[in-house]
Amino acid sequence: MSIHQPPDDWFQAPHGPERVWIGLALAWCLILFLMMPYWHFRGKQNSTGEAYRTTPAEFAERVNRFIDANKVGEENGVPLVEPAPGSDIYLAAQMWRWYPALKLKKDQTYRLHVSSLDVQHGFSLQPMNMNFQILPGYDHVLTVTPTQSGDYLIICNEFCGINHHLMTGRIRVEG
Amino acid sequence: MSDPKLVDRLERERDTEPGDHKMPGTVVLTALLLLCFVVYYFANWKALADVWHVR
Amino acid sequence: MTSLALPVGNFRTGEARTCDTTGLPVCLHAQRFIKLNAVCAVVALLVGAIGAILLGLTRWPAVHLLPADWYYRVLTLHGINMLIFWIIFLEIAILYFAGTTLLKTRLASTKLAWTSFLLMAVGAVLTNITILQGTADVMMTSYAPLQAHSNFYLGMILFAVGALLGVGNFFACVWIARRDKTYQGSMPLVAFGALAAAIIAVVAILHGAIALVPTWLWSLGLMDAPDAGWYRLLWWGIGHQSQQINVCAMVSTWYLLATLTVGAKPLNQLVCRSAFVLYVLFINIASAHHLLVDPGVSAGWKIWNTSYAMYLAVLASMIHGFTVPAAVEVAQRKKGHDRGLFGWLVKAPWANPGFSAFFLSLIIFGFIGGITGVTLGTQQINIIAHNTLRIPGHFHATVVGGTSLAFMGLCYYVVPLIFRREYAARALCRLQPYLFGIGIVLVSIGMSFAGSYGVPRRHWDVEFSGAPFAKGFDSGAHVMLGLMGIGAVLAFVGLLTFILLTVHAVFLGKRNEGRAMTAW
Amino acid sequence: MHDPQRPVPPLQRLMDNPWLLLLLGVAIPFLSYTAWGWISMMTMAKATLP
Repeated sequence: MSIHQPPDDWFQAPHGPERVWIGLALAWCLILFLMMPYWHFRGKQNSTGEAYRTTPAEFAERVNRFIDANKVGEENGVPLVEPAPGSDIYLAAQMWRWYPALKLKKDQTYRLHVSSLDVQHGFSLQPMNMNFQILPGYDHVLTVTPTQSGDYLIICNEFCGINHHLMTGRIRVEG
Repeated sequence: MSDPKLVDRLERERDTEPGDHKMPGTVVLTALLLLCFVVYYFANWKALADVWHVR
Repeated sequence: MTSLALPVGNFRTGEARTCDTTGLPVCLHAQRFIKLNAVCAVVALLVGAIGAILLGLTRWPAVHLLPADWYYRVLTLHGINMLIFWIIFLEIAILYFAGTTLLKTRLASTKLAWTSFLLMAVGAVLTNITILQGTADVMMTSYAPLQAHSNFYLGMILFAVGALLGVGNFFACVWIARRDKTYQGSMPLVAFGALAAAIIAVVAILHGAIALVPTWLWSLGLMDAPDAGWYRLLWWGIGHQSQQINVCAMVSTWYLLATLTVGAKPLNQLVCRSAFVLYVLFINIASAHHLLVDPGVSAGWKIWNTSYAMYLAVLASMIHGFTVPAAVEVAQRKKGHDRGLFGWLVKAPWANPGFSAFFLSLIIFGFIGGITGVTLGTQQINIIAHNTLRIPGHFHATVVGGTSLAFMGLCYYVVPLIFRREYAARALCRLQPYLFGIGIVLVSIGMSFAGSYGVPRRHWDVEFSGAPFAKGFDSGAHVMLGLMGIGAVLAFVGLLTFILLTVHAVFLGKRNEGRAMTAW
Repeated sequence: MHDPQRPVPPLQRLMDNPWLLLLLGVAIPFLSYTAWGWISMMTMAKATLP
């Protein structure tokens, strides 16, 4: 009885359908367990959480130097930057903008450094729907390879103050 | 449960008499759950495989 | 009223009564605190419910009710009242019940219970006032370095300390029950589930203290801002753990309601108890799934912890997902409802709101909440889910469709048995779990699929009007958000019905002292 | 009420011991989640910003 003390000999192995179900559930949990290590080694989408300690001031300086070296224009008031394929590229999250706008080449790999200059932000690439957490003090490195060309929107999906919904940015991928 | 005697009776009864219970309905229900689980889970891996590569 | 003979147990004269319906002993001190905590829980539920409808109507793009500042304010209010205050007040009430009635012991300390209750109540009021004053628009998570007024953190700390004292009282009850041998060997299954919830609560509240005390000092200007990553790690140590308390309390409630409504008994105590032990040992490390796309924590840490150390806690939930309906099926078949595969289910007491709430909770939690939760908590899949509406889609199926609905079912017994008042408008009571259940299913499904389109959570305007770069979401996402809005209206009506019926029953319901409660 | 002839299995002993469960229930998540996560964050290298 669930609300009374159980009989003395309650310690009994399960049997019948209950036993079968436990076996099945255990097998399924093993499959679930193996999927993550499997994808870690064989899959193409893994955020390993590679990160380095930094400060907002240091990171802002690096972003500005990156913009100065690679700027090719401006889009909606935001500098547009075209870095060399394979290079380290920088993106700052700040109340309430993603800075700068990036122009990348399809099927080329970049080391994208993202950090916040103030509070926590969420990097959300749309309509691709890829999401990463961006923290101040953490240089979050994403080694990305855009596999489709087109114009992509970066939105912020971590609440960061009243104008959170205005915080958008651009990644343009050319084929 | 308005009958107080029911509780007394239940309390005196043993928990489980091995082997005398049938639960085919539950087996079907949980099998359905496992099926939905497998489908939804692997559909998500499929969706993930379509996005940009990232390490 | 109170039976002449003192109930079995270690009660002193005049300290306990025998329940007229179940024959179980009820400690009168514990009864008072069950009532006080349950009343506060329902008040928090009402505050959260008003928030819920305002939010639902704002995120339904066709309505878009609130302005941005009030949207975030109400979202903070809704999250904290629903996920923390409503749930934890009721859980402390459950611990008073399980720690005394089921263990046949008296309440360990009335003073401790008063201190606990007052701290929780003051903390809850202080936090809510601070939010409504507009100085704490930081969401429930209050991620540092986004800062709220210091009273917000102080209120949360007071509440957490109060809850910890309530949990301490439960452990003290277990202590004196063992000392006085009011139970021997193994405690009843529902009490064991409550014990599991209490252990998890200790883990949660300790993390809350480590996260919030430095944050409070920072908000007073006495310390530097806590590190953002460190804060997330510690905060989720309370943020998700508190939801694991829900899971344990909900599963215990399932077993309890299965017994009360159809006389179901656990098939195998070893299986049920093992599943609770798996929760105690492993479910708490699962909080790591909030940090799956975070910088700074290693892949090894993420995989080990989110696999719940080989998904042992998922296994536990899958076990409960079998044993609970199986117990119902066996009990029903014994009563002669033995036709075909599902005759037992068709003939179940669907007009008893205790049963319908319990069984709908089981189905919603398992089929929607459980499946989505495990999937979202997979390290790599989290990339396409983190901070999208898929996350609230998931937890509205677990915490709302699962836990809250089960707790509503519980209230249909707590009010007659503890407050000893009968619900009026019985037809409406019978309807209520369905109204709420269907509403919340629509909310969950709408949110989940809108999130699959990439729609973010905690976001006032998914059209991004006025932003430098803007492109709204597909029409499919809007259909899903509409579904969510309709579901929110239905669920709100169901919730308000529950609150009104319960408040009416508690204060004006017909007394049933001296006789068994009117059967549902 | 327990039959002294029947030895109590170790797993049942664990389940019947709330204090041991409390100890393990607090220690395991603290070591696996909190301490390990904390160490992981503290040992993070400094960014080499040229």
